[in-house]
Amino acid sequence: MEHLETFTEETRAWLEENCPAGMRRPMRREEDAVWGGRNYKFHGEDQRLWLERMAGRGWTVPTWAKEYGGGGLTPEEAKILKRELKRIGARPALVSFGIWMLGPALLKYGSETHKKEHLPRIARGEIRWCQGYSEPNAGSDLASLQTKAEDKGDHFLINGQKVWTSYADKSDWIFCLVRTDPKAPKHEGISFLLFDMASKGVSTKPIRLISGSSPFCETFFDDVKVPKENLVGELNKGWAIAKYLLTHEREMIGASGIERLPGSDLGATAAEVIGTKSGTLRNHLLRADIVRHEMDWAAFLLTLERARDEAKAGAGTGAVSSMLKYIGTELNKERAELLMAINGLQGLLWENEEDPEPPLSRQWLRSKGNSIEGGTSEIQLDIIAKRVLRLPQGN
Amino acid sequence: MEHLETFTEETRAWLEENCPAGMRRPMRREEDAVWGGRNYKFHGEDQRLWLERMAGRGWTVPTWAKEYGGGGLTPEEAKILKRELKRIGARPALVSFGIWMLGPALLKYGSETHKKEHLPRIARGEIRWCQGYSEPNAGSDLASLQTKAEDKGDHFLINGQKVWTSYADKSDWIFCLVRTDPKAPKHEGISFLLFDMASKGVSTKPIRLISGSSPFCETFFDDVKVPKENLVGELNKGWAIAKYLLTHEREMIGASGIERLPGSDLGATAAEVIGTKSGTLRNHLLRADIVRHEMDWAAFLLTLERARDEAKAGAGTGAVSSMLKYIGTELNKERAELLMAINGLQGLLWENEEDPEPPLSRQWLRSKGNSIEGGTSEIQLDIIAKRVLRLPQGN
Amino acid sequence: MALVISQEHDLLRDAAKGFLAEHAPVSALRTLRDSDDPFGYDPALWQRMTEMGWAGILVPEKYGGLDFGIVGAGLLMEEMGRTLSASPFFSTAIMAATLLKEVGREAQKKRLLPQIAAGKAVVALALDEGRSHDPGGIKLAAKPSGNGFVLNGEKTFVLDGHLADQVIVAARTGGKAGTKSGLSLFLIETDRAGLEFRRRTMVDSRNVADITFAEVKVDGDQLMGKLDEAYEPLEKALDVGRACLSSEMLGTASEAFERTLEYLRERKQFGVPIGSFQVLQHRAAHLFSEIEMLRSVVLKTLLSLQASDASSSFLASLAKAKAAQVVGLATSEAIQMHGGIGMTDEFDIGFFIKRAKVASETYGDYYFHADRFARIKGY
Amino acid sequence: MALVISQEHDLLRDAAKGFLAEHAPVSALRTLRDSDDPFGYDPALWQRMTEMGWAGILVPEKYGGLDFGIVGAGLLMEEMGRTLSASPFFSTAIMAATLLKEVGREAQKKRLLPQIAAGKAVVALALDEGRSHDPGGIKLAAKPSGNGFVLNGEKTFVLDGHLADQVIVAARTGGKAGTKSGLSLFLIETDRAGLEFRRRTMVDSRNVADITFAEVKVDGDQLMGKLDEAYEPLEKALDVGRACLSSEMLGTASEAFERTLEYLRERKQFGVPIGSFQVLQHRAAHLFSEIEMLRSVVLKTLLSLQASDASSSFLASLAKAKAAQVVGLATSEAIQMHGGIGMTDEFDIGFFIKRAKVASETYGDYYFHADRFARIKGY
Repeated sequence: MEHLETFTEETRAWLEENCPAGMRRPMRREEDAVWGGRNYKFHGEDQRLWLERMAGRGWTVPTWAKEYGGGGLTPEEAKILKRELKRIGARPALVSFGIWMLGPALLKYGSETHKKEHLPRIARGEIRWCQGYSEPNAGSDLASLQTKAEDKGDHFLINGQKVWTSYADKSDWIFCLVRTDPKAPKHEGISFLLFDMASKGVSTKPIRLISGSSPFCETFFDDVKVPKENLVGELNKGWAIAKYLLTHEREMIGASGIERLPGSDLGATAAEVIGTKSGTLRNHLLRADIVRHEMDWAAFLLTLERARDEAKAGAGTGAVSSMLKYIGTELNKERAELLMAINGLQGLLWENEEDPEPPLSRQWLRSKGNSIEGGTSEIQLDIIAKRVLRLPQGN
Repeated sequence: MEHLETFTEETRAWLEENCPAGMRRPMRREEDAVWGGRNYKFHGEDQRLWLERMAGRGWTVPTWAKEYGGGGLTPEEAKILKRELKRIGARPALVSFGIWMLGPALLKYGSETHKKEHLPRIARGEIRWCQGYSEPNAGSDLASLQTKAEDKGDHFLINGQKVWTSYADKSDWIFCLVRTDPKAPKHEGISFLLFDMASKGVSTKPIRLISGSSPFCETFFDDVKVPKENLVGELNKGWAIAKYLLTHEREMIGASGIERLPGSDLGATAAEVIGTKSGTLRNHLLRADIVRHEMDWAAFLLTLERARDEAKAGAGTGAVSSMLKYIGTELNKERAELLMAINGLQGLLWENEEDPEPPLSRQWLRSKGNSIEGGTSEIQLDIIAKRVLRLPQGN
Repeated sequence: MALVISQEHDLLRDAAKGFLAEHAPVSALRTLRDSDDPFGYDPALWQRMTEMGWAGILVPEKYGGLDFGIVGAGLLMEEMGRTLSASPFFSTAIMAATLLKEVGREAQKKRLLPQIAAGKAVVALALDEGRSHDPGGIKLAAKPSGNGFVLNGEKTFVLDGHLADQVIVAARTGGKAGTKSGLSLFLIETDRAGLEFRRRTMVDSRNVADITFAEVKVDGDQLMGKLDEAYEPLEKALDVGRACLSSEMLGTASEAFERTLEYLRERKQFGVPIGSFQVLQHRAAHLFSEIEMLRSVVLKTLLSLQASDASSSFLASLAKAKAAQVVGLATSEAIQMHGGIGMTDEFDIGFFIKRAKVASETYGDYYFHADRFARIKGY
Repeated sequence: MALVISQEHDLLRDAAKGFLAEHAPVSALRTLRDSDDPFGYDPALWQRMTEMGWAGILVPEKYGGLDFGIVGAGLLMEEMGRTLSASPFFSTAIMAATLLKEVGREAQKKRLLPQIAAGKAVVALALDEGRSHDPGGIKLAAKPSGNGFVLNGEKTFVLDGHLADQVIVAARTGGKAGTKSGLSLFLIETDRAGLEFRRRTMVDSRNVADITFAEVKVDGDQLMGKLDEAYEPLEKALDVGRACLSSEMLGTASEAFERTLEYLRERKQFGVPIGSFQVLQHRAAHLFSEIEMLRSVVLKTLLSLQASDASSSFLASLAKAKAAQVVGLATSEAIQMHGGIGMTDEFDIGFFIKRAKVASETYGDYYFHADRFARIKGY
């Protein structure tokens, strides 16, 4: 325990010294997030400094081994670091699909060469990654993907199209599911490839969402050559990696919903906007919906906490992630609806020059996608019914 | 129009003269309903007199032809009669599955002999009917019924079992679905038979419900002989009659839900029990659920009204009955839940000597069956999806 | 009063359907939005609507209108809800025409109603002052001055405010904010000194403006109706507006639902049409039932307002609250059932959820009307 | 404080599961009900439970108990919620033991706690006076008289009231009805003059009594805790009770759900198991999620109460409100998914919905606790 106390003190001191003041304010705009990558432009010196310092200690990925650019921290140490960061309200030094998604997959399935090549550059924010999973007409039936990779001796030749590729237009590399055996059953002919988005034949087209933003792209592959050594895991066994990542993604979406919308406490937000009388909100009927939601939200947060604690204690199953994804996203949508109700016509502005944050209307519209992306709510419920509840398959 | 005014005046005068005072009070107990039949014991002279007088004019079934024991009224006259009965708060002179269900089916599908034999006795409340549809293990899959009727020359020989037969233990005759061709596809080997419950080989066993009452029975047929002339419609074509009756039953259940539970206006009931302050209910959160329900309830009543008016105007479809059954019964269950919330622990009494009405707890428990009997809510939604919305069949 | 649509109204609806499909489909709204149009509606289209008689649908014949009644106006709104057609129909032909008819001075009527019927004037109602609808909470002050009044204060989210020729302004001439008595209505030209308009861009691409009143002088004969007694006629006119908005929302819900059904029948996944999945079937069947309930409520409300029934105000709140629920469900389910494509701007369904939300909020949201419903019922 | 069940508690749960399956399954409740038992529980069973140490689970060791803590008590309640086992465990071993520990005089503790731990005394809490839970609204008056008090008034729906040896009575010694100050607790033998008990039959076949107090004289040393200051310790004890009831409801919901899943897997219709219908699968999956959320909340609440955290009261209300929602959904879905057979008394599932409803209502229903949750949170 003494070691952990020392670690706490040292961490606190280091953060005090090294976290720039500008990095201790809540993130409000899209540009407050530092994504890194070859062409990334920092919004201010504080962002650059903070990333440089954190990456220097390996603290962008605190639990990864030092040889892969990580901090080599134990889970206990990482927890302390997280707590200390939260204590001073520090922004993340780097947000990255490389950290959240590809990293864990490479650590589990990648060769030593892959790890050495890619992980340190992810940790330092040098390469920005995107994910090539969904395809047009596949929708929830992800495994029906058609993008093909033909074996051409020393390389694969990729042709096809992905859709819903997050920030493909801003990314340097892609981790991508491709069909390497078109004759095999649909889950058994898929492989997991990594390649450079600057390769000849790759093009992207942003998709404008109903919220007005364009975080996703259509991505086209036209005779793209990918060296064979960029295959992760075994040929035709990519579906296992995909499933691992999907589970991971579900947990992330379920959990990250928490911080997605403003007003961490809807009741307090409503009390501020609408006002109270004798200790209760002036709008009694809206209060009824808010308290119902807030209780569910509290129950959800406790369930996240329990899932984490159980996982630590060695329980934890992949199917729980379906439940968290389902509840978290449905609640997030409900939360957005209630925020809209609290804010009335003010929330329906499409542009609002007086407020640096994006208008609520756009956040509300964006929230509608929560229960679609990363596996729809319907798919999550199917998974729970089949894998957890063991209900019989339909015909 | 002059004729209708005369009719109104005459009807009003006749009712004033002939409806006993005891029959002008709301029904509160089960025994307030007059079911008639061979072994029926009236609860008081008023009941007997009222039935005798109404049946004498054919007004237990006002729109049926006079030769079948009806009043021979036009729809406009029947509407006036209904209104005038309501005006003085008159109880129905007779409640009867013969009137609600078998009668309409016989008028549509019965031979002249059947009509002459059965309809007048239904109208006068001399024969009480029950319905033999459901069977154990059939559930929502009604057409999978197994009770068989073998052709024995001049009669059918019936063997099998029915379940959920309403008041079979108190009924004189049964209208019953039986399988007359076990080799045909399941909807095509069913026939519609009428027979006397006093026949040799018929026995009944009441089913106790969770609410403590026993309105249904299991009914057993052991080598019951039924004369061939008791077949209604064509042999093996009984499913058409069954479907006609089911549609009719759905409409009835949807509509009758309205008067099933006390507290015609939940808001007023709650205001009386819980109290108000500055014009709103003291329990603000419960008020939110009540108003949501009451608005749905009002919308449902208007939809019933519209369905009736559209039917009169010549629109109206069988599938609307599924919608009314679905909404009506789901709302009735919700209503029961809210009544329980209004009444707190008081509503949870199993016996309550202080109140002549059955305890609320039993009505609440009974309401849970609303969305099961007469075709479950799930079946109604299936019907709407397929017949109205024309969505494709699943595999 | 049978709950059925008359033949006359069916004809009106058919004509509207044909016209809107041809001249004002959803793509017209998209074009309007993407062209950053200064009006937020297409004046040429509005002229064509006027030629169909729509601008004068509530204007009495003697002032050049059709006097077709509220049921007809509601049916037009329902059809416009299906195509999301933007025009000053609601602000001018419904709200302003109703208020002028109810409390306009004869001179005001004579001057303005024929202009409205001819599509030559846009008249906006400047009512609310905050983020939520609250007719009793009006603070904008009109103080007597000479033979007229001086107005000071602010109005927010005024429909078609930035392009109106005239505004009907609800102002406080007496009583305290939060009370019903002491409200008065004034009819004011928008070029009067002291008025400042600020256009706000809303999520549904329609027009609203915030308006500042700084020492705005009006004459005594610009008052509409009786001094201090505007609350009641205002509520009556608002109920007409709420019923018509509910009808619009019914149209939006129906159209979104029908488009979704079409998608469910055609879109295949896992080798079958997704409409064969029982879960989506049941949700669609439930939504169908909800829309049918809303349809009954809207029709009843329009008929009741047309007959000036006493129960109209309770019905208007029922309609508006129920419409908010149903159109919210219909448009959310539309996006969810369309999946990813429903989230793209390229696809039209997003326009429906945007307009649905603004219409739900306008002149009282679900909570406002549920509360009003319960209060009228005594709890 | 990790949100996991410790090994020690797992062992307790396993022991309880085995014991209850053998000695107190649902069929035992049916037998009790059908035999019109005067107690409403089986004294022999209660003795066996006592031998397992359950009666003394919250009683300190020095008074002959196990002092196993609130988490353990909650787990026992959860298991009893699965088998619907009726006993004075909740009234006596939880509520009375907690109050005695918190505010009992040393003499009262010395006398009564060992009796409770030995299963020799049933002690009831006489609290509410109307149809709904309202600790602040107590009116039953205790007026000073000589060296003691005289009590007049009524109590309703007192759990195990008709068979209790002692009652803890919440009475008003000051303040007005509706206020929190001025409440006091008294410990009274049930054979004292002026007390009249009336057993009421509840839907869950458990025991409650209405009690009339007519000039009931008590000595000064029958007061528990400080005069006029009972509200706070009472709320604390109620929170323990609410958490334990929530745990019971979690057990009831889980068991009803598991029985329903079993039925979905086995029951065939249209030639397939009904559990293969996607609609029932999704509803089951949703219910599973709800039950898991409740499980997290209940565990957190029990751990927090055991640790005497400041947030316990907000958590107890969260648990009780959420439990009411979830067990209501679980038991209603159980009946609906079982179809007709679920409506028959012969089948056990009806017992679950009956007990669930009474437990949901006891010591505050959904609305009471949702309101309390929001008030604690400041809105």
